[in-house]
Amino acid sequence: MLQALYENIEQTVAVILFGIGFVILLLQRNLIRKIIGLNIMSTATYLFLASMGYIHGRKAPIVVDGVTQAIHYINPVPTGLVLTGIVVSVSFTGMMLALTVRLYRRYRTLDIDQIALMARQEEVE
Amino acid sequence: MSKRRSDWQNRPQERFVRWMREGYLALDEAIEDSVIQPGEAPPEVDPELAAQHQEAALQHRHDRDLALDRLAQYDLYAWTLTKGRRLIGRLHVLLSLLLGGMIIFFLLGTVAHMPRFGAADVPANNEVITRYIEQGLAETGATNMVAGMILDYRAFDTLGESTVLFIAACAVLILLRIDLDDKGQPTQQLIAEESDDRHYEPKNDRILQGTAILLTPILLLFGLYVILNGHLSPGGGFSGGAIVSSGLILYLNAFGFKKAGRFFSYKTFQLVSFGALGFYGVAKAYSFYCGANGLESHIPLGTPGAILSGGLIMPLNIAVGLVVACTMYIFYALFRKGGL
Amino acid sequence: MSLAHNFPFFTILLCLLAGVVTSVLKPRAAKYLTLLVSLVVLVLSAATLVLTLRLESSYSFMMGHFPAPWGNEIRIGRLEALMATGFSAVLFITLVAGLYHMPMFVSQKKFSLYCIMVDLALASVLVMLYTNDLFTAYVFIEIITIASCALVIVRQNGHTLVAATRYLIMNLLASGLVLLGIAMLYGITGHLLMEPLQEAVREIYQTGNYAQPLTVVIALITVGLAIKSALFPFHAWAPDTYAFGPPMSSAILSGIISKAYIFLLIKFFYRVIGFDIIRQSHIDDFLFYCGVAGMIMGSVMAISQRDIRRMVAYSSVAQIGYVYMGLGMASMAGVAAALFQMLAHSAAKSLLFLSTHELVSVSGNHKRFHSLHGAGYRNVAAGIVFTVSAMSMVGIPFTGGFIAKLYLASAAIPLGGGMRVLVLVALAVSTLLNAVYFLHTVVSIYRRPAEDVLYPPAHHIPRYVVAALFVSMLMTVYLGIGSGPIMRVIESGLKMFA
Amino acid sequence: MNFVNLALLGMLVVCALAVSFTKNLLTSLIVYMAYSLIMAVIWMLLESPDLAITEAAVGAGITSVLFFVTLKKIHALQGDRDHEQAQK
Repeated sequence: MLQALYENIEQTVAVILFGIGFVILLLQRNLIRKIIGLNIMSTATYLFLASMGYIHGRKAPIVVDGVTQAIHYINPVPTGLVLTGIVVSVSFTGMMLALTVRLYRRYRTLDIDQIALMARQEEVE
Repeated sequence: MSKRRSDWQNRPQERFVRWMREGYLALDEAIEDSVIQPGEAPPEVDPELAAQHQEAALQHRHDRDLALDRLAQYDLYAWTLTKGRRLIGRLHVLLSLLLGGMIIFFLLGTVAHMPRFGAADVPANNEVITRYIEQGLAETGATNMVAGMILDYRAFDTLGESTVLFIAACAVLILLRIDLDDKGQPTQQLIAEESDDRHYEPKNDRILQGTAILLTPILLLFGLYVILNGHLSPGGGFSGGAIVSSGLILYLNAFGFKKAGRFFSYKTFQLVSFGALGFYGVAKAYSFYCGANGLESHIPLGTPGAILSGGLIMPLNIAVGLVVACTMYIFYALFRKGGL
Repeated sequence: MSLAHNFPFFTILLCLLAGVVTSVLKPRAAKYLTLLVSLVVLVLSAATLVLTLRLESSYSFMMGHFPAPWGNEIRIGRLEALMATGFSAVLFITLVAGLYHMPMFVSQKKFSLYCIMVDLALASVLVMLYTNDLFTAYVFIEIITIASCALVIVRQNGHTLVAATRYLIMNLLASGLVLLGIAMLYGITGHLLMEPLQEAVREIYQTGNYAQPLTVVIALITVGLAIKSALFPFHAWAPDTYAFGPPMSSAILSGIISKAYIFLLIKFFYRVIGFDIIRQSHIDDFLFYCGVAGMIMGSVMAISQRDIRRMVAYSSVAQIGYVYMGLGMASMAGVAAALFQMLAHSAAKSLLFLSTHELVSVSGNHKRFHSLHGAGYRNVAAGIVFTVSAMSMVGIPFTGGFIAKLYLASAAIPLGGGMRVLVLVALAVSTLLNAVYFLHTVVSIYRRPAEDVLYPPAHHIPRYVVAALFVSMLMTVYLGIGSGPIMRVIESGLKMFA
Repeated sequence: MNFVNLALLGMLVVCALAVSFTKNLLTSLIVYMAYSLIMAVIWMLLESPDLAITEAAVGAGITSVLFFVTLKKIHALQGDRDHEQAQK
């Protein structure tokens, strides 16, 4: 099993990063760190996805000198998918940060638990 | 009437509800009874006083209601913040670590069973890929197969992706944009934001401005190069747009909103994103419609490798680049001071 | 291929383009454009439904010049068309009945942005109904996540911000799980399109290579979509989001968007994996027990609420539990019942949110039950509509909810002993609990108000709003009376679906 | 090549852990920037130049700029004490 994990080292690291991002997301109460955790989680997924496309000894999928045999190039599909993913995750980051700014403007703290408590108190006031 | 009401209250269903609400309903009733006292507002009092009385009664009831709520909700929360805080904190840490560990463990077990990294015989390396690579140049006219794939073969995904950016920009606009008031004058909040924005910054930083003068044109040119060569070399609309927007952000930082506002206002954002996304949508709609109905689309593919080649890919890259640049710039401007 | 075959594509594109065009429009024009678009989508979807009723099997529509495994494609069958028609009808009625009170929640200058969100949410719901490609589904899931978050935060107060943050965090977590699942599935099969995926999955099932990753993939995608549709243990984000957002947004979120995720999950089960493998992996049992727990716990939590909108929000959790229970039976009848429940709940829940708002607004915006006394007299139309939709939620005969429960119960009959008893007991208990809190509310809106309490003067409700609410109410009643044809469409659609 | 790859992947994990354990928000942000840059290099090693350029421009560039401007908005850049307290 360890041998298999070592051979798939990219995916192994991606999975570990996914777990770390997940734990940061759950444990950190600071919103900014939570967002960083989310970003780590999504990049880990992209690393996992991109490692599916790599094939030893082949080149990036850009046609050079008119060579179009499939055995010369790596798989372009994961690259395209990850490209989409990166752009999606930057839009989410922007949106989460905007929410953070608004929450800070209102409650003057970044601690999500305290913010929730204050909102709760506001409700009954 | 009161007898009927008490009968109704004694029904099992009502009693169950009362039990569920831990007796607060009974308190509600008590308040209600204390508020409604028929004899209290005699009919001959002048109507204004009666209205005041009624309003006071409503307010009183509302206040009592809130007080009860505060009691009900604050109890548990107060406990979690004081005595229960450490216990809950520890429990949370323990559970999170356990969950994270379990996720890592299970996924590692999965990774060990996944196809070998870098092998040529993985399932992902199938006939789909072969056609993308071997026919891609002839069918899309793009040397960069990734660009050909995301903007021609799987263009619908990319349309969705540009829409994600657009909708995120709109959502951030909802959250952070501070509107002018009805007369078109800046509101108090906007002025406060602006002064807050200048808080740490010298107004005209010579070093920053000098660097910006030097770097902005280079960044813009490089961004344009990346966008325009998207079908020939790595890059394309997304990365090029981000580079262009970083040039714009640098300019904005060095010279302030007034100067940047001369060429980029909210109107510009609206028009550019409308134009670019509209063009993207219409162009792709035409191509999808032709493709699905078996019509010829009459879009020349050009000589592969030349700058004017790849059919719709270059215009689409430009559209995507514009959307990305606008979105990123407006993100930045909105974060800075809630407007452009 | 005739012009009518293009209609689903037109609806998707129309919504996307309308979203883009709306960004440069004035608020008034934006409002009318949104209404028009949802009406056109309704008409075109109905036409598609008529077309697919004539066809023997579903057809696929190429998005581009390249056939399926290379290009994107959408696939249209009876079930998709039925759902699209139902959802766009619900959306249209919600817009007609809800847009007039939106100025209370969103400033005039941000109103066109709100309309963009509605348009794009409809577009992505349609794509999720029709798509035949997992990655396209992922991209549009992300659009819908942003759109629904923005639908909530247009009402800018502390609660909506906190609720939206919670919503976004939970949903991004779920998106991460879904994407990881799709990545793994791509790694072990090499496809993203559903038909080749199914072949590859069958092969994996037969040869046993990569069987362990396949189980993990099923778990990841199921849990991800379950979080997004607020299944019971993952529902933490739902009540606040539904209760504090503008009522129209809550109606859209709970009535349409959460159903779109479930439809995608059904599609994933049917078209990608196949139910025999689902049964093998025991994911269906997991969904079944979560659904049953949700039915009971959602109702219990709804009873303990003191705020009418939170009560309605928790009842959503309970109703989603019904859908997942039907899905967890992993049989044709169970899934058909779940689909019917989706339609019935979608129609009734949007009504419930809208009429609740009307009732609250004639009671001085106090959401406590005793402030609502007599609200049914102050606003007669809203009272009637609320009563009927509450009856549908409880499952009183002649409403959609009753028929849905009946189908769920009859789907449980062929199951094994323990499960059958559990389904029947859970249905009975949950109906009882629903009755407790909904009938209590209905009784309290028709109780005589205290004589001396001064309520604000009832604002005038436009006639068309009342008309829209009544049309939607008739829809709920129709689902209860004329359920036969709809159920036949669902069953034949499910046969075409796989 | 293999050694470089392993070192980069190891650094990724270290950066991800460091984000969580640093005391100061600004530090964790800079660590995250480093994480993105390493990721860009890894894309390059995986023969995906498209991803490398996009990650460098979008992930390490724009995302970090957005994070920094947020930190500025919430007055966390000058590191005054009560904010540090508020974050804990």
